[in-house]
Amino acid sequence: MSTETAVKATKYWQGISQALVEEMERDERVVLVGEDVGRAGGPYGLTRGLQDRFGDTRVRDTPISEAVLMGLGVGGGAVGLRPIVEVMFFDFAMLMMDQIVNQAAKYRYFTAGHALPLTIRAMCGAGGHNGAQHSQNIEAWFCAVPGLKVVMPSNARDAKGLLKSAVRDDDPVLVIETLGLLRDKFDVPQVDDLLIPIGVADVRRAGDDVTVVATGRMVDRAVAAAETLAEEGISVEVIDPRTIAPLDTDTILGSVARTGRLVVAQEALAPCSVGSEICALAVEQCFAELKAAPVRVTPPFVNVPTPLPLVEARVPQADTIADAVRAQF
Amino acid sequence: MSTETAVKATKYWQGISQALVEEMERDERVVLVGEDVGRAGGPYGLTRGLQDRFGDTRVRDTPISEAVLMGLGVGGGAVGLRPIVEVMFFDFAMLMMDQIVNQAAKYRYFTAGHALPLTIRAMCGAGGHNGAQHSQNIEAWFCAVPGLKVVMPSNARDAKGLLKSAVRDDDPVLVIETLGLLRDKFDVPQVDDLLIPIGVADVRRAGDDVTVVATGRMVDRAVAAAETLAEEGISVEVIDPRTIAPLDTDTILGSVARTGRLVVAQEALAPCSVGSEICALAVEQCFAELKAAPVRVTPPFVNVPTPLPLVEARVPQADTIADAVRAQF
Amino acid sequence: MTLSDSDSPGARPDGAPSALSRYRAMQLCRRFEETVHERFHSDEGVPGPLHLAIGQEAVAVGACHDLRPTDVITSTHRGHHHCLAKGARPDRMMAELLGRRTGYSHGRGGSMHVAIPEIGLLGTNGIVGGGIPIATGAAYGLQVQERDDVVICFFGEGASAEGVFHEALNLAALWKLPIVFLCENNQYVELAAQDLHVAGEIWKRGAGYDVPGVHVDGNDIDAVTAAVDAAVARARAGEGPTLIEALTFRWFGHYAGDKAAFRTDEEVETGRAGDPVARARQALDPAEVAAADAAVEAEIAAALEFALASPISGADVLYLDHQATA
Amino acid sequence: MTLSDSDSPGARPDGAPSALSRYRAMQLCRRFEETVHERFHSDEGVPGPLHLAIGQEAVAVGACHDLRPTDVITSTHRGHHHCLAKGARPDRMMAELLGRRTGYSHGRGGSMHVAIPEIGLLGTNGIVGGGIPIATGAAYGLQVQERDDVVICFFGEGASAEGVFHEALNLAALWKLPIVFLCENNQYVELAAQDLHVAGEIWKRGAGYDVPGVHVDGNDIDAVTAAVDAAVARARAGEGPTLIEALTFRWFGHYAGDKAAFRTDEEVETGRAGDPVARARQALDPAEVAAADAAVEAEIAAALEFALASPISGADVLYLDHQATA
Ligand SMILES: Cc1ncc(C[n+]2csc(CCOP(=O)(O)OP(=O)(O)O)c2C)c(N)n1
Ligand SMILES: Cc1ncc(C[n+]2csc(CCOP(=O)(O)OP(=O)(O)O)c2C)c(N)n1
Ligand SMILES: [Mg+2]
Ligand SMILES: [Mg+2]
Repeated sequence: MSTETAVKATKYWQGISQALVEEMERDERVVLVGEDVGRAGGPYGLTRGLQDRFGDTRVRDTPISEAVLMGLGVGGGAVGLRPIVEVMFFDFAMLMMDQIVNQAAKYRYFTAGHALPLTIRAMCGAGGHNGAQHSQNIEAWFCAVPGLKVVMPSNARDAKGLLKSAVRDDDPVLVIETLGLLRDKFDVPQVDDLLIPIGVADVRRAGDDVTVVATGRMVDRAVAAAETLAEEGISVEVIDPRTIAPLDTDTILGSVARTGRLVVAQEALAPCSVGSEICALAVEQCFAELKAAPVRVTPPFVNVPTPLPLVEARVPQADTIADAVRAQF
Repeated sequence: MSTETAVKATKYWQGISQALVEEMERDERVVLVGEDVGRAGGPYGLTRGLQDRFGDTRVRDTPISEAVLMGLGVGGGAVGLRPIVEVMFFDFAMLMMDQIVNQAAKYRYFTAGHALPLTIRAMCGAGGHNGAQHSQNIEAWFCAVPGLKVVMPSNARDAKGLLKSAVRDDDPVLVIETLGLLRDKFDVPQVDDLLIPIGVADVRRAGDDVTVVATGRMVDRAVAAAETLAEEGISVEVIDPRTIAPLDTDTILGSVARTGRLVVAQEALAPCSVGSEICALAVEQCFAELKAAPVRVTPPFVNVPTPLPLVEARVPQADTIADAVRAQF
Repeated sequence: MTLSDSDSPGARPDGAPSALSRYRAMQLCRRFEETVHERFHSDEGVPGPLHLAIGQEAVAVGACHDLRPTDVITSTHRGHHHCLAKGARPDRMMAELLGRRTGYSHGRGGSMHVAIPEIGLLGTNGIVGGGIPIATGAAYGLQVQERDDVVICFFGEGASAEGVFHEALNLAALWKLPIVFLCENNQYVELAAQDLHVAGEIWKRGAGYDVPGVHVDGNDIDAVTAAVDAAVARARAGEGPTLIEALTFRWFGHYAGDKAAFRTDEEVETGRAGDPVARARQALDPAEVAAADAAVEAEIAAALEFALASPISGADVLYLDHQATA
Repeated sequence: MTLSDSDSPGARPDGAPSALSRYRAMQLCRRFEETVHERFHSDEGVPGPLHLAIGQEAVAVGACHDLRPTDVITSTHRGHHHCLAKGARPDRMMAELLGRRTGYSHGRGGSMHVAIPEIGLLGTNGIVGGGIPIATGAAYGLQVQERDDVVICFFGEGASAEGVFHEALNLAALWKLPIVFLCENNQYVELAAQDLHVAGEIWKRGAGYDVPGVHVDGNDIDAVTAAVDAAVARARAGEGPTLIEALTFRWFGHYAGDKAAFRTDEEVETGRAGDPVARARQALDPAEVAAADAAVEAEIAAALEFALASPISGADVLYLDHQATA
């Protein structure tokens, strides 16, 4: 992030909110549909004022009908809108899988090249206290589907810039936002049109000894771990992929090839995850350079509980990540 | 597979059919629900005769209502049945994700220990010519869900023995059958009660130089590749995990630690797949023993086409697997 | 866990004439929720979301009071009253909501994940409409086993927009399943009024499937009881499903803490005026009411005491109950 | 692909009086499907599944004949007639079904994956009910853009059991979307009769949402035309959705090759007796019919020739059209 441009402390939810306003102002084809996004201003308050500003047709409250809600995005996008579909909790995407995977993702393929400019905003419950059906990190499912792009902002700048880029993308993009970050503040550069490119990872901290790839809530924990480890003389490079499908393999694997060590930290469970994919790619493509076994730092393979203390007891902390890094040496 | 017991050449679909009959005979709590499973004898003819034999309550045709179809298994299992839910094409599970992942998989957790003896039989369209919405290998999605077991029979013996074990299991088990294998013949041991244990991999061919882990239609192709390579002096160990969640890591990683080389062959796409998981586990746990980079042999990251020649042009063949093995040396 | 759920003090007929018994059950629901609501705003608080059904007690009690332990219900995210009416123990419910080791799910799940198969409760649910397919499956299971038990499937008017409602109605009608679809219309759907959610009238949708549709005052315990008893009798007799819409009113916000500021004071006052507990109370002998109220207070006090005396759930509970083998 | 889809010979009114024009469009559907059906059993065959709509032509043509290119439809797994009636080119359709490079999806998709947005065809679909949410979304899109175009959503009576049908009816009614839900009841659902699938009557389900429900003889082109034209006018006027159930008959098995042996010969004979094409023919001047038939034969012959002359799709088509950047 350039140090010249002025920055402003902005909450994660504000970044999302600003992106929505800017894109709806810029392009009248952009619409927002979802449950309670309009009259109520959104379950998280981040769409407050949008309906007054853009009208109740472009900012539309839907009944609790997830499959058809996603269909609004697919069909609307097919006839000329650039729809943003809000998924109140990422878990509810389980009621939309056919529309996302069988319809939206394959639209360009079936139509032999027609665009489907659909943005799906899903709020991942990680960090909340809503229990096992409202907190699942199922991002890997979508990363395995041709025709879908998947981004996962870990801060307000990316929440804003990636969403704006998603809305302008001519293919379906799934934007996974994180509940546990909504009220956290981050520096956001004050530029006219903040666009974070899809497919480009962010090197949050440069380092030489080990590469830590972290997503979502784990990114700042990885940075904190890196600071601790710096004092111990371990130079950690922290990479936030930001786009998890397609992965920015140049940046990620380039770093691994240089450091020879890889730790992946995520809130998703280990099996068949983005972390699994990054480790598999690293060993496939950087085998000769590896000095230690790439490892994944994830929660244990159990359901997400409701009480916050138990939620945090389950997920990796900065210390957990630091320990995994130390074990590389 | 013991060489003493008599074997009989049996088609894959017959193995499934026999398992259904035997388990429904054995335990009257076992029921089969699905689309056209009863009166019509099943979309693939493999439930023919079952309704006459067990009645139209225990073998029940449902309307085309996938979410509620899966609910029949969850609710039925909760009140004392041992339901088998047939999913005509694995892709249609996308309409059942909430019932499978949010309800069935978490039933024991929410009830603090009550069993849910649910068997889900999903026919994966791999090898068929039904196109991009009827041929997807989405098994990895389910392998990432606590509370679910996932098995993937690659031959008639396992199709029979794993299904019988699934029906007797007290937790939800997803049995992924493969359309492209239905009419292939395999030796099936003629024993009273053929049970293939869940969680135990099958070493299809012993070898010393390289471990090939293959699933579904890739298993026999891996064995064919192994035979070719034997003539070239490469000794290949071929492992069929059979259960892909939880993985039999003792067998798989034990083999990798011994051979020092790993090739994973699957029909599923590469990203965040079972293959990714096996490679990640191998490098995490066998790093010191690895002599070459573990690799995945998968189709390219594109949709499944309809015409069979294109379907086969897209998926790995025995030669593809053999080449990947040669590249390990 | 050594506590037995077989004889819950919550809602089983307790020998008293049933009008009083029903009143007592409603009062128990009311006081239970008022108590957790207070806790929610206390320092220790409740470690999860709370969706209160205060004002809707007559629907749960009218539907469940006369059921057998072997009958089955599925509840929703707003289901404390359903659970208690079906016989859940207030003490273990309270413990679950307060995140205690003695809760029904070891204090891991909280309000939206209370499931007690041994009393026929197949769960509150975090997924709107999530209980509908399960209820349908349970009814199929009862039918296969040739039991004359029934299923009551609770859902809100907002949930009626989920596709599973229609799938279940169609299948239950085709199979003549022993189930009652009970739509608890509390006039609000999350953060807004129901006008955004329901086209036409829900109870009228039965006709399209040849399923009887019934509309009832959900604040009148006797009316709910009569409607449900008839539907249950029909179901037990193998005559198939009934769709009942019970009109009631959500007294508070969507969740504890939500002010539901979009509602006018008049709107709320009018709505609360229909208080089903007060209505039931009027018809009873004040002395009996006083005794019942005292008994409920004692039960609630004991439940809270039990919960607070129980250990707060620690990380060990995270690993329990994922598989038989685990 | 240089071919233009703007002026398809398939179904746009071609100057002839519209009864004849409709007849010609139905005959085109009939002959197109008979032709691919023959190919299916030939040596070269068709490299994918074929679901034939022979006998159902009046539903597709009655619904689509008077539509504008800017109007939108969603079709099903059994949708050749919908595609042709909406203006798809028989030659490129034929090429797609025969797996040729010149097909609408480069011969990769086949019968269940024909989607031509430029003529308002948002696709046949391999997922039963899969087109219903898309149709609803398209209607929303038209409404946002304040176009007076409409959407026709085709689905079968079997598909009516999918939850999305109900979700869509409710939402379309709430929003007064410009959409017609057209249930094409061909009396069979895959490998069995519809008695296993439909409780009550589908067209009656509209009432529960305050949506007009209409029942029409799907083998009578004039009746279908009248019913759909009225519903379309209502939709264009912003008055909201209509539900139409058109009763017709599936002449063949579920897919080409399926004998549908469960049907008695009488059943099939009686069903086929309602032949919508023959019925339409009777009302017309034999000379005009002969001319129309000849024109259709020529068009089908040209389409087949075009397809057979086109290269069989090779592995290169696997990689096309996954992303704008790809
Ligand atoms: C599938 C799904 N969609 C959305 C939600 C979010 N949500 C929770 S409660 C609720 C409103 C439900 O309204 P209603 O069915 O009327 O029940 P009530 O809250 O009034 O008791 C919504 C939308 C959810 N939990 N699950
Ligand atoms: C979601 C889904 N479930 C099941 C199927 C399998 N299937 C294909 S066609 C069909 C029957 C559809 O019946 P109907 O809607 O009446 O259409 P018809 O075949 O009669 O034209 C079924 C069950 C499918 N393709 N998609
Ligand atoms: Mg409500
Ligand atoms: Mg049909």
